[in-house]
Amino acid sequence: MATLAEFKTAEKAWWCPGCGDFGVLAALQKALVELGIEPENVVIVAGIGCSGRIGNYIYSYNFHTTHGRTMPVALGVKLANRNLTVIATGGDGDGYAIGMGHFLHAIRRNPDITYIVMDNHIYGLTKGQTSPTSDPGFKTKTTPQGNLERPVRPLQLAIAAGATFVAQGFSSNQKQLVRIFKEAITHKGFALVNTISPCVTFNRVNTYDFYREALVDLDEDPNYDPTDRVAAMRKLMETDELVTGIVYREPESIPFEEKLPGFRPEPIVSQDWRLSREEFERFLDAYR
Amino acid sequence: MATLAEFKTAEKAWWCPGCGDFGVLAALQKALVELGIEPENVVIVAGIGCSGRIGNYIYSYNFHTTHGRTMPVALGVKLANRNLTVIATGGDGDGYAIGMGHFLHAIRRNPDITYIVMDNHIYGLTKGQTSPTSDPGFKTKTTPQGNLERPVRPLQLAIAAGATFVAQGFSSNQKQLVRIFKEAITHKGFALVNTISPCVTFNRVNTYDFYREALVDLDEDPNYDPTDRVAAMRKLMETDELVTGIVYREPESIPFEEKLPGFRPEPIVSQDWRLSREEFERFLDAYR
Amino acid sequence: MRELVWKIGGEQGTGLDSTSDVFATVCNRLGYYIYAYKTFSSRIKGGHTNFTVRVSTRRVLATAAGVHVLVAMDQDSIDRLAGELVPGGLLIADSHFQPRAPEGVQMVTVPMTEIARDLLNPVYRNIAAIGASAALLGLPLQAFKDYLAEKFAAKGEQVVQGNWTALERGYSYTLEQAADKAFQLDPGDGQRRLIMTGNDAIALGAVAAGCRLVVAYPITPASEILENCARILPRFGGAAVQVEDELAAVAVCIGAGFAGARAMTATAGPGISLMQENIGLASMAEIPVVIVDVQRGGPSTGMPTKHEQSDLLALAYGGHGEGPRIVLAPGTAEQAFYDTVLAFNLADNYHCPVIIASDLGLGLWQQTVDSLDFDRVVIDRGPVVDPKELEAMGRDVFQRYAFTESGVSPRSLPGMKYGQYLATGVEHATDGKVKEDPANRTRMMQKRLNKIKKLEIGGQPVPGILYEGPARPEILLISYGSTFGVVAEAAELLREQGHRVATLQVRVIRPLPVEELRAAIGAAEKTFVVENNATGQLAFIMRAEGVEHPVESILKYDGTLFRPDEVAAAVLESYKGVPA
Amino acid sequence: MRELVWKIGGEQGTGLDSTSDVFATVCNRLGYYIYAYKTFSSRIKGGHTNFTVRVSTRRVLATAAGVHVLVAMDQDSIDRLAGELVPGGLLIADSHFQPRAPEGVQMVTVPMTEIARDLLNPVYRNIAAIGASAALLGLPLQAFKDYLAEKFAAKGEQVVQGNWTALERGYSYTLEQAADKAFQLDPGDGQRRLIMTGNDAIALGAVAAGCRLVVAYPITPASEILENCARILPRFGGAAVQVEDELAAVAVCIGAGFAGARAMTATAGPGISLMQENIGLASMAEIPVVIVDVQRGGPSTGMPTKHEQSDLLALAYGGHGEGPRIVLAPGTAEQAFYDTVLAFNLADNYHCPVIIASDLGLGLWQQTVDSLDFDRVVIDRGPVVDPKELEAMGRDVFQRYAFTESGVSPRSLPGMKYGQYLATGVEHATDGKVKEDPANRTRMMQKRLNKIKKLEIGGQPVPGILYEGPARPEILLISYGSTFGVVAEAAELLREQGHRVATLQVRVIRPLPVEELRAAIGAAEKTFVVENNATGQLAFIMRAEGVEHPVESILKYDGTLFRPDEVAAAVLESYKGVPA
Ligand SMILES: Cc1ncc(C[n+]2csc(CCOP(=O)(O)OP(=O)(O)O)c2C)c(N)n1
Ligand SMILES: Cc1ncc(C[n+]2csc(CCOP(=O)(O)OP(=O)(O)O)c2C)c(N)n1
Ligand code: SF4
Ligand code: SF4
Ligand SMILES: [Mg+2]
Ligand SMILES: [Mg+2]
Repeated sequence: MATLAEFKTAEKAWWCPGCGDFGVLAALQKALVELGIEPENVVIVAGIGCSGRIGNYIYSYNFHTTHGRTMPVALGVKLANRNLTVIATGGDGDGYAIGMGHFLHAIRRNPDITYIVMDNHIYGLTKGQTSPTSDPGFKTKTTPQGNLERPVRPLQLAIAAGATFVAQGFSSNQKQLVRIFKEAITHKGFALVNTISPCVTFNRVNTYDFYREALVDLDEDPNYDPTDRVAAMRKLMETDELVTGIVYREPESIPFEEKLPGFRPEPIVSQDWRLSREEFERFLDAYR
Repeated sequence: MATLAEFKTAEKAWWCPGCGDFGVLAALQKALVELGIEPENVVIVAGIGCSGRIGNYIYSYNFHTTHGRTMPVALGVKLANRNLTVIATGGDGDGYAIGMGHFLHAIRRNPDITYIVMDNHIYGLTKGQTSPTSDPGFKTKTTPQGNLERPVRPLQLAIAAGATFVAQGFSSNQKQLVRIFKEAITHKGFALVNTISPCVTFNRVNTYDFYREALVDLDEDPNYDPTDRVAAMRKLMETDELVTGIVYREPESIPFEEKLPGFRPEPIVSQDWRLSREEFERFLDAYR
Repeated sequence: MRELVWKIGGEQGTGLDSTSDVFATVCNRLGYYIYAYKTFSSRIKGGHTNFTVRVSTRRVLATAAGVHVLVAMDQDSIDRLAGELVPGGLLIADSHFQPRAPEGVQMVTVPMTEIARDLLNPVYRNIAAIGASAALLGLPLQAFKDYLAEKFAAKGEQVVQGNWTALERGYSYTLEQAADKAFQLDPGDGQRRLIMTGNDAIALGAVAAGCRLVVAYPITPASEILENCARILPRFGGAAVQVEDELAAVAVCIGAGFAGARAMTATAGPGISLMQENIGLASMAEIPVVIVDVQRGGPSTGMPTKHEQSDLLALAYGGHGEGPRIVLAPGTAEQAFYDTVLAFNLADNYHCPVIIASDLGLGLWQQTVDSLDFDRVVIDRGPVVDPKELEAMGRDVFQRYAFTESGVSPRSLPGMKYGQYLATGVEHATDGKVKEDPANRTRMMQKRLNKIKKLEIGGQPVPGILYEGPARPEILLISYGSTFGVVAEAAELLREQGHRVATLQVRVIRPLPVEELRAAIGAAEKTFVVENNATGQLAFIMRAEGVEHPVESILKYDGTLFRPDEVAAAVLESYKGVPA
Repeated sequence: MRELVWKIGGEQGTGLDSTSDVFATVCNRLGYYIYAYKTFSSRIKGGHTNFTVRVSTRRVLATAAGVHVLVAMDQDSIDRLAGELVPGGLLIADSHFQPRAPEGVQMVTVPMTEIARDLLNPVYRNIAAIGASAALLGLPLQAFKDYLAEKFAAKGEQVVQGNWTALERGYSYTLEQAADKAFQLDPGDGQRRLIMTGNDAIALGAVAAGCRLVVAYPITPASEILENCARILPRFGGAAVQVEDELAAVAVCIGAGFAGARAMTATAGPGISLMQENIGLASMAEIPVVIVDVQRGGPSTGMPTKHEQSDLLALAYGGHGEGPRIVLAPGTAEQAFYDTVLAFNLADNYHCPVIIASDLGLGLWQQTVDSLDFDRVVIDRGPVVDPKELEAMGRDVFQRYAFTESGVSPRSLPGMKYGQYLATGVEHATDGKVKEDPANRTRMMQKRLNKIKKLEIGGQPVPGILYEGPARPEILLISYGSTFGVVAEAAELLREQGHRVATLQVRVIRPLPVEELRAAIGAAEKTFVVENNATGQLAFIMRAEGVEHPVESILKYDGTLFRPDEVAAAVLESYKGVPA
């Protein structure tokens, strides 16, 4: 079984000191170790953004895609090799602005992929523009007089789209985050973990302190039932999503790849692709 | 004031006999007439699909865009000329598959645009493939063994995204549809009207008869309060969206273009664009 | 007669497509060579459509100059199409609509609607039309009966009998009226060849090549590739997945390619435009992916149901920045099949996107294929590191993007221990890590761009052109895609007029076979490039890539394919006033 | 001395960008010509960055061959950059990090960190560095004081005083140590010129041209255009809107263009790839739209912070199908301003997309601009029908896509009675209705493609090239974009060596000024095309478009701009072994 050291790369993480993404990286590595997954069986599919660098620091197979396309790339990896643990990661811009369509369609499809969004309510890599999760009134380089749009509420959208696993973590609550990641990875189907990951350089509003005050831990609420979809939605609407923990989970979730007709349990990559002469001829018969 | 005849074009609608889109066309023309809007002040922005032809049959300004891009095109029209009545139309594939991202971002932005989706749970124009609203198990050319994905529930998504007006109509219930269209058009902000519009050629499951049975009319329910967001969401979750009527409406909605700082009430197109010599020099001073 | 052209016209959505398919398939089974094409619009029901089937004793791959037998299901079809009849051609019309034939046209009316009404099913009208056609073309009725029996076997005896009755009544009624007028087609050779479209051939080629994931978004005229695969792939443990758009479609395939599977997407122009960014990702991260473009009228939505070859520049050079792409251009269904197998082998050997530039004519029209050879289908998975060697190396040793002589670096696949690396669309070092240093950048750019300068598979060069005819021709006709068959026939027509003609089909658009083109054009007195677009894109690329010899473009961009006689006429036109 | 080069290196995120900006702006105010550029990476904090400012008494628009004064804020900067110092060049280093200079390099250490510490604000370290630099370059301190006072006026007296103290202490400390070593720059002419980047100039040009909607998605190196406009446009009743992606960005602009406003989007390569489909829509539906591409290293994400000119093919021909696009290529901030005004006028007059091909060097580097002329800014809204005439016509008479001699058809705008029409990306008739008939298709394609064959505004042809130098040169250097300034200096260098050199800047990439290029190249003994890409895209396009004369490509694609001496050396290299 791999150790934490084995999941690290020689490269030093290049984020700004204090960036929330450090915590996401640490928790993810820890979760993978605790789950006993081997590094060579992990594929991190990352978007473009500060957050998208996360794959550079994990000793796994890593695919740094184009901005916004993590979801379809991750689906392709999973369909090609069902044995892999596929984790998609990226920023709030990557996932909820340019990637919004793919995000919701991935949910509808429900492949066995974990999606970790490192949500800092800002565009970090491009140096401080409004993100789809930015607060109303938030001032950035592109909204010097304040953001005018209603923020994306990813957890509500996910539930409305039929998600089978929806959670929210906070980069500085490592213990909970590791637990959530482990549950998300073991969930059979698509698992969204929106992870609050403050940007200390460009977002002076949604800070660690702000979240420490604001977030309510659902996991600690004995009356909260994360398998009740309607209740989950109500909770999210009432709290404006300022919660952490596992918000919703569908126990009977069947992943997309298990539903595909005729799709073999053996990964495509290790199958013998050649047709027999008989198969080939049977094929051609349809065109005779 | 324009008559119904004035809203018609010489072109004969080319849809299959019995297509639901005829009803949408008729109701929309009627609503425009009843609202006393002049044909030259209406812009129909249509997507690609059978539904996308609707603009061809309305004597208004019409823009037939590329597949999936009605939302941003309509926003551009509205921002250029705030005096226009801008109505975006298209199919379920156009709006909820390729156009999903734009759809939700349009809602967040809330410009004063009406969006009529002609939802037939199928791809009509490309001759019968699965659409994002297709039922699970529905057999089409691309899912010969049945659709595996959870259908898009546009009304829930819209509410989760912060929509200020959400309604559902049924092409064969003209009276209600005209009323909904009128309310949607007069709503100050983005108004979604998902309109059930059966495809008689490629969808033999979601037929007129099916809907006549299944749909519940919310407008007739005196206990239903369309200004209660949480209740609206619960209702949609419970009924699986098999409802018609105005599902949600936010009375205080302020359209995007009214929130833009400094944005003039006078349409851009009719403004004098020249800078004065003084303005120009003041401009340059920042670079001296 | 060695060839007859049959055409049927009527309303869209009335089953004429399957009528034409029955007619073409039976003729194919009789041992004729078939080329079957249609005119249609985006409208689903209503509006005119027509189907043409060339039935010949030799291979034909181009639209016909005239029609021998025209079947009209409405007056509109007569008005539109009767002018295409050759002298002596026959018009068959459903008597139900009281057809009026233009002056000088011989018409046979057949009570098709009545026949169908008697049999209580309106689709039999079309079957009666086939019976009538068989009579006038001198084709054996039994072959049609056999095929219909086979086709409707699952629907039960009664349906088969109904079809037979309609067929026979159409046949005998017509013979009674016009036995004297009937054509007599030379008998077919009875060989059971294949009949398929380019879209069929590409789906088959993909499955044969080991592709187990076909991921696409519906679009005319490419949808059939996804639809075919949705039927076929589950039988082989694979999957065809319709996704939310083309941005997703190509990205899923790239993800699968990274993980080691063979994946393909198929689209038309609008989808290609949307895929440009991710095609660049595959170029940059050196990931195999196969993309099919069935070209149609552009730009924008353009003419979705009309033929064009106007995406070449977009396919070969359309993305931002500069990365390797291979572009193949099959001209026949047979070539499309083998090119698809080749595309996967090239992708896996060159680690880059491989695009198959098909077109509507090739994609949708049915044609006879002599045979497809199982033994020619070889799967060459290209350079992949040996997992054992990797393990022996230990951690952090393997260099995914090692500089090699060929520019191709063996890859590891997820799951292989110590093969871990970063695949990224950002510039990177040999280990995959982001690196923007100038010297590394220059070398990496050269590595990627140079690796596709010459293509070979299994030590064999991939032919860039197909040349036919004399070595020093008077006239050289250059084609690609479905103009291939047109140009072959145009060459015949010109030869019949005493010209020394050669033809050259460009099989690879990128890397363009510059030397071969130079040599061939250099040896010809006059060269014509025949293309279905407005700007002469192949000629443009030829000049740009360094084929400096002057060529003349013959262009057509009205949504229809060239007819061979049009090409021949354009060639002769260019000689006018010029001393021979 | 007539020119000095100043450079500062340190860690990203430590405020060096604004330090360099202060230095460059003050020098500009002193009446020097400035060219200021930087090296940076995507990383936000940490990692090396450096800024170079050329300060000259004549116009300079290219990176410098050597550095006179290097300010090092860390040892890393010394190690990386000291090699760039010219003989006699000076290194200024913060004494805090105990700098070690390489052998032979003269170093002056200044206690910058201590000065800042005394003043209780770490940013004063950079101000102290400026003071030290002023001392060694022989620049008047007062000018810096004035500028800092102006810049920090809003922040209060105390901040201004703090800045002044840091500045003075850096200055006097340095003078004491190294008065003898200081350079003496010839005095500036005191003229107050402008200093701006290409991105600044484009934002200004757009507002001046009447653009009231700028809609974009952030991307390096184009974001500043949106950000600038977000500050400026609200003052003029317009809006800058950040949307969800580039697909949306260009679509919003097209919607606005249809409705009669002037709208612009700005992006880099990845965004251009995503916009291809909708650029085709604007071509097809004949809608004005202006698109800026600030090119960076490609393909895919490529090198987001590095310069390149590799999108030309994508810009000019990258979409599926064939439609009109105009592509302008400014080479200086001044040209960028006027080209942006021109772009809007062309879009409104030719009813098609107009693309401004900028590049990272032009977009981000600051340069001195002599002045921008208010009177040269003319808004020409192009052919729009008169609403009164429309009303007089009545319903269904107006033909939006009427065939005209120029190919451009006057348009109506929503709101005009009886101007109603259908704008569509599908092929259409003159009234806009969908029509796929072959004859109409051919004519419509010709209408759209031919209208941009020659460009003119207000009866004046739009110059396609800018030629400087003798009419029959020995050497002709062709450039575009920000290689313009490089080539101008390279030509000087070559002239100094006795060569007869001319330069030609290609100002319009599409429609390419083929005749002008032919004439110029035909008259030159030898022609070089200087480009920052790997495949020689301009030369490729020139050959393709019919400029048949041989040219040599000088290419660089390592993410940095050419230095003039590199270009000169490459030219001379090509003469080696060739008898003159
Ligand atoms: C197609 C495209 N558009 C724009 C960009 C520029 N870009 C890079 S990252 C980014 C957004 C970063 O924000 P986010 O996704 O929230 O990630 P963060 O940096 O905050 O972690 C953008 C717009 C790009 N790389 N590609
Ligand atoms: C980029 C792009 N991809 C695909 C298509 C092909 N296409 C045209 S309409 C359509 C979907 C039609 O379905 P829908 O939007 O539900 O409209 P309907 O025909 O059912 O009214 C598709 C996939 C296209 N025109 N452009
Ligand atoms: S800019 Fe923000 S998100 Fe990016 S590395 Fe720095 S702190 Fe993290
Ligand atoms: S195919 Fe369906 S959606 Fe299209 S016109 Fe016919 S009935 Fe309507
Ligand atoms: Mg972010
Ligand atoms: Mg539909």
